[in-house]
Amino acid sequence: MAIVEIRGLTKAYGRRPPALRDVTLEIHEGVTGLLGPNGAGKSTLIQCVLGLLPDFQGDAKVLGLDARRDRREIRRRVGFMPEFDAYLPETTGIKAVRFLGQLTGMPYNHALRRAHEVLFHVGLGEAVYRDVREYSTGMRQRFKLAQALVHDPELLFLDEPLAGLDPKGREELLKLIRRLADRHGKHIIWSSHILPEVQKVADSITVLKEGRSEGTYRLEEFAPRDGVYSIAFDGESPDFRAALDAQDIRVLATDGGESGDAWTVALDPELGSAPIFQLAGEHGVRLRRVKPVSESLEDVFMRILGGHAPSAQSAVSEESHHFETGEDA
Amino acid sequence: MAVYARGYRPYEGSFGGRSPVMAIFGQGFRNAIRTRSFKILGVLVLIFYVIFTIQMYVMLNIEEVVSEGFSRFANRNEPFDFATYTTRYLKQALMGFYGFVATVGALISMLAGAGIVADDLRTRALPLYLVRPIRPIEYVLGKALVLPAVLAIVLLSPGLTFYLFAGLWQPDGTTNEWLGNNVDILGNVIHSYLVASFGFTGLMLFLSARTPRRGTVMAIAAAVYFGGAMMAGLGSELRGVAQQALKHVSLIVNSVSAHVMAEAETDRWRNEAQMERFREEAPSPTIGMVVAIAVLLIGAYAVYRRARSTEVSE
Amino acid sequence: MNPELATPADDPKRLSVKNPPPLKGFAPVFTWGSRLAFRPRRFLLIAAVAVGLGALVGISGVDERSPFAQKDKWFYLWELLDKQTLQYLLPLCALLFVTPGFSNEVSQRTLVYHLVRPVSRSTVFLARFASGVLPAVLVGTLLLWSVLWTSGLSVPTTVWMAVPAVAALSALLLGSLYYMLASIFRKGMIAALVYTFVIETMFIAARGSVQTLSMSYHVRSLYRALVNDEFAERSRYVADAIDPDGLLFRPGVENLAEAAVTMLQKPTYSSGPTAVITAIVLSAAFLAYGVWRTKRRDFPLKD
Amino acid sequence: MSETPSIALTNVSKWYGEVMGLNDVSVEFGPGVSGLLGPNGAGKSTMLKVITGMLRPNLGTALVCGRKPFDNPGVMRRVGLVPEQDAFYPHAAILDVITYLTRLQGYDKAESRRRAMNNLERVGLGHVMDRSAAGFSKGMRQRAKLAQALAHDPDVLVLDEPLNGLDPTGRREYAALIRALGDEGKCVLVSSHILHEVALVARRLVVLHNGRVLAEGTAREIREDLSEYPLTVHVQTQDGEALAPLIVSLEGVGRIEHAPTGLIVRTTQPNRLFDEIGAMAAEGKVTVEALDPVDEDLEAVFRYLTQ
Repeated sequence: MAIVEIRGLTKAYGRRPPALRDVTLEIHEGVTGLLGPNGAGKSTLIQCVLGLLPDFQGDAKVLGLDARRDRREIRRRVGFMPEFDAYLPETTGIKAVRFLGQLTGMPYNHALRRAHEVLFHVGLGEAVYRDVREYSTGMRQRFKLAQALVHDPELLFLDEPLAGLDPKGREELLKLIRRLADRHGKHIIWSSHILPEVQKVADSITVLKEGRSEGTYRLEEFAPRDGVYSIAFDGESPDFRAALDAQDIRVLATDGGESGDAWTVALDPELGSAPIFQLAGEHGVRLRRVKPVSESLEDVFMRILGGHAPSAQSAVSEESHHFETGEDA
Repeated sequence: MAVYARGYRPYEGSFGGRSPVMAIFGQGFRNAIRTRSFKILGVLVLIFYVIFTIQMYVMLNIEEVVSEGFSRFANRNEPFDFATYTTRYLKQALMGFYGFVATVGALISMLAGAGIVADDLRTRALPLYLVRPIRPIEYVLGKALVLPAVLAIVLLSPGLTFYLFAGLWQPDGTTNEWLGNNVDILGNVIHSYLVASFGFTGLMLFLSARTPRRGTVMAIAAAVYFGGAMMAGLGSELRGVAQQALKHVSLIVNSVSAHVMAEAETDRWRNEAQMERFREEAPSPTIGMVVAIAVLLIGAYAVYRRARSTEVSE
Repeated sequence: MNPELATPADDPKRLSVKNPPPLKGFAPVFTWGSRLAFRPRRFLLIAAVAVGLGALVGISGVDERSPFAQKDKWFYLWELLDKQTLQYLLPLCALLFVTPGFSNEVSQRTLVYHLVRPVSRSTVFLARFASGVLPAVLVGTLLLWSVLWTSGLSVPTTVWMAVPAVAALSALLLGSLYYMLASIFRKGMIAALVYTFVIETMFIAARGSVQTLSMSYHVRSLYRALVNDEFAERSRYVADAIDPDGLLFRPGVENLAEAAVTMLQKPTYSSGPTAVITAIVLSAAFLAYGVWRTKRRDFPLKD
Repeated sequence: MSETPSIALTNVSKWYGEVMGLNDVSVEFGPGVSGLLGPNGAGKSTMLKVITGMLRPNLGTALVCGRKPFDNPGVMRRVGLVPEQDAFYPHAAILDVITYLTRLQGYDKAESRRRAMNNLERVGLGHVMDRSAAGFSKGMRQRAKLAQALAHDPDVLVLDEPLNGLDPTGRREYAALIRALGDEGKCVLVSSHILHEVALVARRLVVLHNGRVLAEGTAREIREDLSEYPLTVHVQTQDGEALAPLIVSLEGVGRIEHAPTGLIVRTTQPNRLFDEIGAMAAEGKVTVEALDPVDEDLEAVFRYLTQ
């Protein structure tokens, strides 16, 4: 069953060009990355999925509910974690989450019990009795997640959920959210610009561009790029590079920086990585890493924006690798 | 022996809790009465209240004082009894009390109410509300109830108890009769409270919904309250249309106008001409109420426009 | 992004890290500040409100119950300008235009862009002050003129001409004080409001030389010095009331004003030049303190 | 005064009231892009504010191109800053704002305007330069901040969380621009708490934690210095059984695990291991499909450093 089903949705604000034009898309179970450049219409889509949009053209169903008529029921069953820093004035974490639970219709005692539970679950511990204003960025992020979970929604909308967190916190929260999807059957829409993280967490992605849908793709469809390796090495590079060129091994990208000792190379898939080791041995280059590269979400995303849908056997596109430098471009 | 499910658990309780209006109201009310300014000003009102109660007890129960009061409050050549004495005394006391306490009420609404919507804007809590199943109007109602409830403590309850005390301190068996004959005093107390709470609430809602900064809200509210009082004072000294318009611009003065009018009618003005002139200069309670309701509607609409926003991302 | 649009490299002379001469960069900051201060919507709104307030003050001159106004509108206007207008309304112009100059840069956090430019902090501080003074003077003048215009009296040219000077002195003196307050307190506007309506009022209410502590004393001194002759000559009723035999008052003599003032237990005002010099010295001191604070202060400019 | 752009901090400590911002930090930055990495509250912003003269260090000295930056505006001719604050004048067109800010660098009006337009065009805001930044998206404001930092062509660039709020396309373009600036020989300092971002722009890293510098160098250099954590190398090969006995006696090699895809080797002397495997693979003794030091990347380095 599609969690979100949108048919021909068009929404314009005033006389400005429409924020969404004739968007048709389906979002399925599991974790879905919602991607798109700034101004692609993501925020309008968020409003629609949250049952906030009163008038638009087309049809939209969220959790099987009509996004125009059942707006309040949708909001009861969807949780939202905004991108911006948000908290409640002059309240402790526990009171704020309890209050927001009450706004969802939960009776006081249930809301309080539930607030304790979700705040503990997101790892706020003793801090729940402290004023939210005293929270660090990471704690506020957890608080925002807790408030989105308090009413046990079926669908969670997370807008840049890891913004402002340090690497350890990102890792923790990412796992926690992934677990919500895996073990507790929550459907999650994850809107973010940080594609490596989306790639880690999402099952599929939905791409918007300039108010239009560019389709929904399952991440499993992205195949490894045969014969493409990422290599790292110590030693002189010009000779080595010449040798690679001579063997028809193309250097697709070099890691920026002065010595350029981390490259992405492509060679005949039949041969495996053996020629690289051979040439390295001949030129006194010490290989530190030789690793097949799979296509990153970033590459795929760039290609979708460029207008080509990803294919299972995708061609290597030079211009879309993210370690490009001026000389290679 | 059992190992139960750890980590996240689904919620199995109901969603049939109280209306969100009550939750929003409760939250706002608690935040408002917890502010230091409310506590300090509340104690001030309490002190004032105790003083007035003691004075009233003395004026109505100590015989020498009562007889002296008779000569002060009675007009010549009119039949005068204890019930009329009480009425006149109470009307004057109410005017004195509210003349001061209405200003304190304005201060309370200004200090404790500045953040009522502004805080939600500043902390961006508003989007957190809006993505929940509440209607914009429920948010407006919840917020609009807060200040009237706070003001009921300082503006309504003292007047009601004064009225009751005056009735209770009547000679045996005449309490109900006095209370029945003086329902207009009760009406004045309620009128005064309604004008104050409508006007103050409307102003604070309006300002608070316009800017996320409490400081700005307080500064503008202070300017409106005290500037309005100055203008109304100035207006009452002018003549013609300017006078009629300007004398109603103060929310504080309007709120006590019912008491002022009641007191003036007791014994201050000995002849009809003077009374006529007074009516011209003092704000009219009816128009005061109209102004207060208009301000409340404007304020509520400003909040409604905020609550109708669907912006939940940047 | 178009990397090929890179700006061509500068000639190396520009990479000198010598400190710029004092007040280098004053002009652009001043121009920018003026542009912000003269933002049409805000400026016109404030000007309209100022004219309206002035008109209210002017119209209130017809108040029938004031014993003097009934008989002597000249005297009433003379006093009215002093009491309400110079004391409370004129400072509001300085408050609205001068105070926010620098503190808005801090609260909007746009100061950060100035701190990483080769412009000294004192230049930015002073230029933003200067850019606020002109609009304050303009609006102040409009306000006072509106009082004169609506008073219904044929006010002599000397008084009309005195108004800009008084408004300028007020904007300079009170503006610099507010500006300094804003560099000390986080809520500069509130501090300035409290100062104007509480502390000044206390000074004014006091008797004797305590009054000279109030800033508006100097402004009012200038006002008195410039217009006393004109008003004294016309305030016939008061003159007659005080001195029916005409012993004290001879037309055009200064002590007419003094006598009227003594009657109302006013302090003696300082002379025009003294008032102006004192005001300039005071504002220089306020600004110097502000500069000193700004130069050694940390500006973390947190969100 | 030095000709090459440089930043040097010597024993710098900075606290706000009693809250520690920086704790005895000594570090130098020369030409090229350097990344400043650390969790929230590690002192990154404080450090950048000390460098740009917004804060005066309580102890120690900060030098930018040989001059103290605090209240020493001359040195700012060579400095450009993308601040963390999301601040712009709400009532003025972005072109006018940047023209004004460039004028403060000492250019005349026409030249400032030309430079402002040029740089707005350069960061991709050419089509909106007559609009106020108040209506900009976060990514656009980020670009506008870069335009004002570049307009006077400074050779010391301080970028505080520059990639925040940008979409993937913008991120990529912005990162390429930063790298290009570093390659031109400018001293570029980029702070971030997102590892991918730093990896995208900078090779040299300075890791900050609790106000202290924990490490500096490239990710690999730092990794090599962390000798208490042996490097885990995943050797993907069909010849695991043959390879294991050949490398087990190598100096530094600790445990070897057999995995379905090959061997997982832990070693404190990875270079010896790489040389050995490289030689064997080159000679064709074993077929190595892939060689992957799994905890040499930035994430692992950061994890070990802050443990």
